[in-house]
Amino acid sequence: SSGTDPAAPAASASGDGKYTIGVANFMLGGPYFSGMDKAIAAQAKKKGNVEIISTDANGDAAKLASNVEDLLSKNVDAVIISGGPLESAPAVLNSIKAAGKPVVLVDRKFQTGEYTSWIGPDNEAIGRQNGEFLAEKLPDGGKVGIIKGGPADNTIGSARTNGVKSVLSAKSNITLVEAPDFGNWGSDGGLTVMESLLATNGDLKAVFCENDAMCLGAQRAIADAGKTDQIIIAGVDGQAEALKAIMDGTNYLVTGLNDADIIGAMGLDRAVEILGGAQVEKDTVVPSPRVTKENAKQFMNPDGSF
Amino acid sequence: MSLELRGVRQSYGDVEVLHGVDLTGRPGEVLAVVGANGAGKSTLIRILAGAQRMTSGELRIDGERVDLRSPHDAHARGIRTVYQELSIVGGLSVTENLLMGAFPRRRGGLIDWPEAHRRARELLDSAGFGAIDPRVLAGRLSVARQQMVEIAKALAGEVKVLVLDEPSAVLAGSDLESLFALIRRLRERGVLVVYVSHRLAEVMELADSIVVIKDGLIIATTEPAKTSEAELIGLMAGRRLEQIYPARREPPAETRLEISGLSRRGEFEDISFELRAGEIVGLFGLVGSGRSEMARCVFGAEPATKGNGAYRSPAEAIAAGLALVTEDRKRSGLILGMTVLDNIALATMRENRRGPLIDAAGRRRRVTEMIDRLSIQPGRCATMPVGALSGGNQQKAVLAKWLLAGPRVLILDEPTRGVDMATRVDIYRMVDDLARQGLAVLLISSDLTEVLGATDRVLVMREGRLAGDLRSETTTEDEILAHAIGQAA
Amino acid sequence: MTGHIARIRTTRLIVGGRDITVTAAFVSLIVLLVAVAALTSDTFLTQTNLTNLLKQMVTTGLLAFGMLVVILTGGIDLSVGSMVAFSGILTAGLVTGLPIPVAMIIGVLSGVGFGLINGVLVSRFGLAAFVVTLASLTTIRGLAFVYSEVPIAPEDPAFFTLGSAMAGPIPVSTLIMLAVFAAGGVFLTRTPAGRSIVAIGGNAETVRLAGINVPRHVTLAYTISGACAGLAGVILASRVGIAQPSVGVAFELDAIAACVIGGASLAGGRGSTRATFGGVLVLVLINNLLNLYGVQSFWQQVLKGLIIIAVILVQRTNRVRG
Amino acid sequence: MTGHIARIRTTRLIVGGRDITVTAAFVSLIVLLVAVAALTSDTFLTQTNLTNLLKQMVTTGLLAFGMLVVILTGGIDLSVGSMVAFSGILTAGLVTGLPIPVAMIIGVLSGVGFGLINGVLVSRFGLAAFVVTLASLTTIRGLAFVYSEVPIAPEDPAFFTLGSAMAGPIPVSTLIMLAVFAAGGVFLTRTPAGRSIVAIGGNAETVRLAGINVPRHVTLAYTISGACAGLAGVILASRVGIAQPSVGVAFELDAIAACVIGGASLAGGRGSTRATFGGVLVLVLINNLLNLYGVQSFWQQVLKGLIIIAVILVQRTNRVRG
Ligand SMILES: Nc1ncnc2c1ncn2[C@@H]1O[C@H](COP(=O)(O)OP(=O)(O)OP(=O)(O)O)[C@@H](O)[C@H]1O
Ligand SMILES: Nc1ncnc2c1ncn2[C@@H]1O[C@H](COP(=O)(O)OP(=O)(O)OP(=O)(O)O)[C@@H](O)[C@H]1O
Ligand SMILES: [Mg+2]
Ligand SMILES: [Mg+2]
Repeated sequence: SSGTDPAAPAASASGDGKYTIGVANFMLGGPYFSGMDKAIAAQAKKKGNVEIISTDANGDAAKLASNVEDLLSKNVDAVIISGGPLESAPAVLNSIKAAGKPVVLVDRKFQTGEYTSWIGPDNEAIGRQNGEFLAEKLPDGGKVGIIKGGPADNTIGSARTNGVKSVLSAKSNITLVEAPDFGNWGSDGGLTVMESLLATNGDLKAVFCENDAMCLGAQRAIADAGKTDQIIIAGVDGQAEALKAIMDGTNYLVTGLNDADIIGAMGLDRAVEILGGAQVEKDTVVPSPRVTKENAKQFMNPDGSF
Repeated sequence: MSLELRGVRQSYGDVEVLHGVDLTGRPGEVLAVVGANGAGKSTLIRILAGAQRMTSGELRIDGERVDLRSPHDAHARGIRTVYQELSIVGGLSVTENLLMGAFPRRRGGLIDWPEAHRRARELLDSAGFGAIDPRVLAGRLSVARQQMVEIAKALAGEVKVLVLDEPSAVLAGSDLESLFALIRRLRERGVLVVYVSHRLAEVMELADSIVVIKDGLIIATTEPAKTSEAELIGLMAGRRLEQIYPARREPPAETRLEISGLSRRGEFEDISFELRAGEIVGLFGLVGSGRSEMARCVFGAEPATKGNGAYRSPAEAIAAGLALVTEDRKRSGLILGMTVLDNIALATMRENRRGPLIDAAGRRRRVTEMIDRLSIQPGRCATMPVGALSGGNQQKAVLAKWLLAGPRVLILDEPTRGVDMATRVDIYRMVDDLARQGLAVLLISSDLTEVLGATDRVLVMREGRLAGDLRSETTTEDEILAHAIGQAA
Repeated sequence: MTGHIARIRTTRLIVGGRDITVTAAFVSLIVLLVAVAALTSDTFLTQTNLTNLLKQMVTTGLLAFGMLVVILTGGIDLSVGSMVAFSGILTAGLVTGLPIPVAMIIGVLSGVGFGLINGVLVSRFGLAAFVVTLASLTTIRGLAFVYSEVPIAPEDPAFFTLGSAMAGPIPVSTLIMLAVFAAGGVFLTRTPAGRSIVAIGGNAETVRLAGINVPRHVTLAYTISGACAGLAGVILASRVGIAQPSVGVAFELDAIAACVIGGASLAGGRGSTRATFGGVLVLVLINNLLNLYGVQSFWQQVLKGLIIIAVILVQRTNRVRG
Repeated sequence: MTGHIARIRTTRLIVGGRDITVTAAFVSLIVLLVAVAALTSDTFLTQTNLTNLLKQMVTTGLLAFGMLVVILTGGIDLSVGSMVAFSGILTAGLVTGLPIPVAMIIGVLSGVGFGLINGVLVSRFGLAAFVVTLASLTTIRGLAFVYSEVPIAPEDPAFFTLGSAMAGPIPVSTLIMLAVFAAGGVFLTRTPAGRSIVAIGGNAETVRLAGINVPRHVTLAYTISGACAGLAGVILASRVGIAQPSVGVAFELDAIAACVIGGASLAGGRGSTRATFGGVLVLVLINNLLNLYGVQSFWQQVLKGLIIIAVILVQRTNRVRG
């Protein structure tokens, strides 16, 4: 189904051209997610006529449901959900629908349930893009390590990994080595998993991590093992430290931009458009440009929240 | 050092338990404090030890008024206390228990262990407890040995006043002799010894002066030469006790418990005996002779390695009509944090139900009856935590629990330890009544007089084996002891 | 920590069926929280928010009751969060082939099964509860992911009923939780098994010598905790409409906190259902208030910790005076 | 659980300075793990893997030692993971303005400060250690995020030195951890303060009556744990090269597991540094082995839990026989 069933375009509840928009974060305890929350707030401030009420469910799906009910009881005009690792929340979407309010999903597209509009990245495409890059850089083939994030963000991660795999497994001279343990999306996890991976596969030529934070840890492990010249690194997200490492010409060669600032801002704009009665696209994929040494500088945003 | 208490009052919450106590102790004196359970002896002692601050009144040391703020204060002034309840840390070595807080150190601040063990050795030797190895874990020692460690611990440093709260309750035989010898040596050195005990024979033998405390008041101050055990008992109980041990019963009837060849490796071996309905059988032995272990094994609390007649679990034993009053009420007799009601009803919860629920009213009635019957003090204690009762009353609560179960065979392990004379008499009478109604009783005791007076027959254990089976009517204390130490003719 | 306090503390218990741990100060504290909330926030007393509160206490409430039973024996159950996840994902996975109620019952039973295993390891093998349940926390979480790495969202809207149905103004799930507390209170104060569980925490040896089967009762306690966790998992999945294997991380901490705020002793033998329910209320109220005031998420965490400390300080002061 | 086992257990301890908790069976177990690893995996004995092992035990090791000290008093410290995060992010934040060693010392001191607060709340105010440190777990985590929501990566490569420098084949960080264990062993067995801490866990009232300041020693124990966590945080940040406020979740569980696998009693008074170190080894070896065998992550979790149970079963069987 397409965006044929947006909630009734609402004049602002108070009728003074001001909107109140609720933001339901599933979890803020990660730079990407808190960056998203801030980007939404910043964009609202820019608009001037939008007030934001932000909530955090601390990773508890039931709490997300009550937070949303909370927002609805405060009579917000629309809800933006930053679902993070949450796969779906049918009950939440149902209650918003029952209240007749529009809902915009940012970053995470829920698997089930009805929403008004979604803005986010195509994780598989980011993975493919990384895969293609690695294939270019490894014309002679070799072993490529994969470090997965793990449970909390599982399908996002596996979409990225599947993207990489779909490209690289077609190359006969490339062997993929998936680390058995998860890096848990953090630099410390990336470091330990990389260390173990190096113990079993000292001849890796490249490593792909499902996000930049893990890559940054992996980069240290590679440096400690004295294999900086041997192994190249590919990540996802565009975390500031990763961009810097890419810019500085280290063995961190590429990342796929998954910009919380852009997605957050677009999410807010989208909500306001809907409230203004505009017909909007149901799903919007935010392109995730490939970031390498050549173009990294332009994505470095000193004011960015992520 | 002389010690003087003036008008000491102590309240717990709304209840005043000491109502203005005056007491004087002089250097080189053994001052005995006697009184019924719950009279306030331990409370008085906690005040002397600085562990409890009196509600009002004063303490004078050598005429000077002092305020003991903490046990440390009292310790620093040379007042040392051995409490009624053991306070050994089982997980530490004897040495550490003895020297806690005062370790010898080497340069650099580290503990000098060889020196520490040496000092501990010295301390034990000087107390006359040379049989204890300071290097072993205190928790591995028998209760008696632990008590001796406690006493030795109090002797470290300069002692001016030694306060002993029922130190003899867990001691017997030569251990007891060592303690008496120690007390006499201390007296000669000018130490004031405050001695609390329910064993009046000891008191008469040791004390220079005796104070009798009743319901939180000193009601008499006297000397052994000027009084008698009977008079003391009368003062404490507020009534005269005609006869301590009941008259003999009818000859016993059918066999209720038959044990044969019972062994448990390392603890006791080849024990055979039988208990018959209407019979009270004493079991005497020196500390460590394995009596408690044997009783626990019969009751199914510990598995036997060989032999017949023992039960496989406490549940099975109880179902067969056995009851075991264990020797260590704190560890295995009571749940200190629960109410008297819950404790007394514990073994009979299942029997007294209405549908799936406990018959609360019936339970309360039965427990209250039992509290009255054993005159557990204070009388309205059903909803008090059992831990707030005095030691002797706690012991009665354990007894109440088992009597409520209506046993056919009752095993009592040191049931009168820490129990005052009047209550003892009550317990003997009650046990006698039960025996007359057909109960078989095994009475484990380290008190020779009791073993002889309250029973029909005495079994003696020595080093884990049965060393004698004597008729109470015909035997003597000397004969029993001779069997216990292996010098029987 | 000090003996003095410990001694006084032990005087507060479930006494002969009467629950005296819910002190006046504790009740006042809850009333105060509610009053402050009602006076300072327009939203607090709205129907929506109150319903919210009622729904929010279901998971913590169920887990806290099960935890209380385990804590009373002197044990602890760290694996409840993982059992929530497992029972939820199992139920959601089964509804495609089985009638919903059957699937849900199997979900609850999975908790019962895990609880049973925990209980047997602790009671029969004499292993430390902390490590046993820590190990099963890990293992059960792993099993949840092995069962399904990805979340499962049943299609049938009837799956949502349990979690979202209302009985008048009160959510059905809240009623279930309240019923568990009510039945649990009767169990702990009025039945031989319940009293045995409390007594075991006080002194297991005494209970054993009273002819009561200690291992069986300890196992029962862990099984009850498992059942509560299983039930919580089913309700949670139904409420959210989707079951995730990653749900429930650190849920055990809130459950334990609720018990301790309610005055339960982790050494066992002391604790009450009513006061534990009070502890659940306090936790849920704190969360709700911080949300209503719009306190920023990280500051919420800072404050939540501080408030919990303040609450147990109040609890303790009162207890020592009493 | 049963009195029988409890009684026999208390016979294994630090006696008069000699540490007898490391039983033959436990040593054999570790030797067995190593032997199996060496025989079944080509990689295990490689230089890289051994270095990995040495590095990976640093954090768990440091936290486990601090935890042991707290556990000996009969307490627990759940907040160590949060302290790791706070000290790391604080240090990384400070290096821009301060010399690196100073920043690192301040990081360690932040742990000392939090530990001190935990200790005072537990010992002076008599609050339950579990809830106090659960509350500070929440508060300190919040503070770490308040300090910096985003990771901080210091530019100066000297920041990495502490975490990555090697002294011959052995990482410097591992040497630091070993030094902490060595000094800690001496502290616990050979100094009056250390012995007091052990004794407090055995019977706090007796220790008080012996004129030893119990609250001060309990506070010291939590402070030591805080210091270890602070140090672990600084080393971890230096090793990863980037400090994250989200690091360290559930680290306390591994630390506690190491102590208990090493035979420490959560009731206090029993536990040893050597056996705790053995516990750390067991945990690190399990992780390493599962990785070397390429066991998939979810199954790793399942197996890890089961292996921990197996290990404590072995430990316990041996203890009861001994
Ligand atoms: N902590 C407490 N709280 C309330 N009441 C107490 C407490 N400690 C003692 N009591 C009460 O004070 C009274 C005196 O107790 P105390 O222990 O001094 O008696 P005692 O003379 O030593 O008795 P026993 O011979 O049985 O040891 C008893 O009624 C007891 O119940
Ligand atoms: N806590 C314990 N741990 C290990 N062994 C113990 C413990 N308590 C006692 N024993 C041992 O068990 C044996 C018998 O103990 P106990 O002294 O209780 O014997 P008993 O004949 O019952 O003496 P009594 O009843 O006079 O105390 C002794 O060898 C003693 O060392
Ligand atoms: Mg007394
Ligand atoms: Mg005995």
